Amino acid sequence: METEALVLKLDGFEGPLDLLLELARAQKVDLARISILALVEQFLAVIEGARRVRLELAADWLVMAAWLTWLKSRLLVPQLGESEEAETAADILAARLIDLQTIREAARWLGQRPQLGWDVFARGAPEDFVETDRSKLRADLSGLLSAYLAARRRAGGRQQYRPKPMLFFSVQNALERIGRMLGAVPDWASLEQFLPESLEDGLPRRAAIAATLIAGLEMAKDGRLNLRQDEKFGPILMRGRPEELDQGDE
Amino acid sequence: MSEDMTEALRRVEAAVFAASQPVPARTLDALLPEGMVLDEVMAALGAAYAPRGVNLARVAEGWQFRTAPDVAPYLRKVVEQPRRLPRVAMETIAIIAYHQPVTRTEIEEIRGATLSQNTLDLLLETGLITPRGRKETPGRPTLWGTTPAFLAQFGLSDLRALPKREDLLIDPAVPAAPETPPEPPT
Amino acid sequence: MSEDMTEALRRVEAAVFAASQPVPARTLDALLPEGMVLDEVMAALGAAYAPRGVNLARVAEGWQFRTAPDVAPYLRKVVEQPRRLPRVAMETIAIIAYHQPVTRTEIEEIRGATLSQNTLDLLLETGLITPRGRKETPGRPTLWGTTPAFLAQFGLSDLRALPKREDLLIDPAVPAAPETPPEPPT
Repeated sequence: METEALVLKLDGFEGPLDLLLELARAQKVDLARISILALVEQFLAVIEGARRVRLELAADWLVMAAWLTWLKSRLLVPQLGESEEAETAADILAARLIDLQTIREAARWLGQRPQLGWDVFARGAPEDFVETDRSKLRADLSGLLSAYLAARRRAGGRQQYRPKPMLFFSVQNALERIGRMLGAVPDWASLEQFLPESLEDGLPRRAAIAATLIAGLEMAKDGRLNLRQDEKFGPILMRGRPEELDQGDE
Repeated sequence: MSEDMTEALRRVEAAVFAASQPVPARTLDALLPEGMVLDEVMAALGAAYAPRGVNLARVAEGWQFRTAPDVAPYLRKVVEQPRRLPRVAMETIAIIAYHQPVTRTEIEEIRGATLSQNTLDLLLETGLITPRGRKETPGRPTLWGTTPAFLAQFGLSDLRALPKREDLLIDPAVPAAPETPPEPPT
Repeated sequence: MSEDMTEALRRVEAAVFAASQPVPARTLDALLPEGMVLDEVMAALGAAYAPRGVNLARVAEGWQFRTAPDVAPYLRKVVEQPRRLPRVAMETIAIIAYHQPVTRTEIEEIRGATLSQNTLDLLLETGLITPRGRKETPGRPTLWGTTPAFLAQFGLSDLRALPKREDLLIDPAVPAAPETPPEPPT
């Protein structure tokens, strides 16, 4: 009856060795003194039972069964002249069962330890006192020099391909021109009047307007002229400061 | 208690308390006032915490504060917990602990069953085992060993704290009284 | 101290210790033995920890253990991680070193690329460069020069210790092929 029950539970075993250990423990004696012969017979009975109910058996079960059948025959009939070999095999089997049982006990011992994260807990919000100091720089002189060379070479390389720069009316030009013209224009005059003659339309003209405005702002900051714009986008008007005009009059 | 001892206790207490991992002796030693002996300080600290809800434990070659096992049922409501390891994983980690470094084939021979990918993945994922080089045999199979996380997980100071194999089998019929309160049904 | 109080202290102590966040009052309240008042328990816990290396702190969301402020300096460990300057910054500082005092526009002309405000900010933050007045041209642009910190950083006794430009640019008339990969478009 016990065997029948085991057959149905064969899937529950971790393999033939697991079943053998279970059967050995059922003998309720010290594992070192179990009857291997009785164990073998029980195992084979379970396999027979499994075959009777046409259970599909995995290869390792059949291999173990075949080996145990061989072992049983030698243990039963020592006259075959291979009794020593059979006894060694029986000892090895017993030793393997002891090893497995030892591991089972070790696993159980570990399982009974208070486990971290289940039975005991470590600090949930650890504090980190490590500070990273990133204030220092990793930079040396050779790096500085090679960076300088790289910058100069790149700029040098680019200059080769730089198109001839267009000559625009510069802020410097505008400063001179306004300075010259202010005395000659007594009242508010629009910015356009300070532009040089014969400007090409488009970029040259726009550049000249921008340069004149910047120059005008610069001179206004220095107190040499006044600027005025009566409405948004309306004409910008310029006039020399009175003292400037006076001087111009002198 | 001497003033030095009070100060020493405050420093090592703070250092062990602040860390989530076991703190090694040399780290703590560096914190002590001149002339103090670490073992004495740690013994005093352990004694001070013994009756409390948080205890000092010697684990994984260092010290760590851990909650007392008997308050665990209350904390399980507060703290998120990982799942328990299944029996196969427990047996496999036991084999690795006792036989390390050990190959997968050797593990399978001892258990008399194949080692599933799931179990290996689980043990690696939990950080309890790690490769320890390769065995110089045909195929050069990977050797496995346990990690400091294994020691921390099971509250072991080092591998020598594992029971001797002979002692495990003394009377397997009568299991030792569990150190922990019975688990609530899951 | 009553037995209930001892037990209450152990539970809340363990809970606050193990939690990853400050523990709110209602969570702790649920852990107390019947009839205990949380405020009294937390006051007692706070008092027990007050002289120690770790203190109980009341924060907005609840309670939390924290290292005592006077012990923290012992635990502090400073790890130096010097940072590298980006290539653009190195080139800029090199140009400033050789051409100082120099305006931003001049730097851009020498490098043949625009100088981003980020790079300028970074260099100012390192303390390697400093404004050196303004150039008396329209717009009065800022002039840049190097600082004593620059000399210290690069191990120079003074600016004359920099190699001469002629020694570096062996044949400036013929620009060599760039050693560095082309700049990525910015």
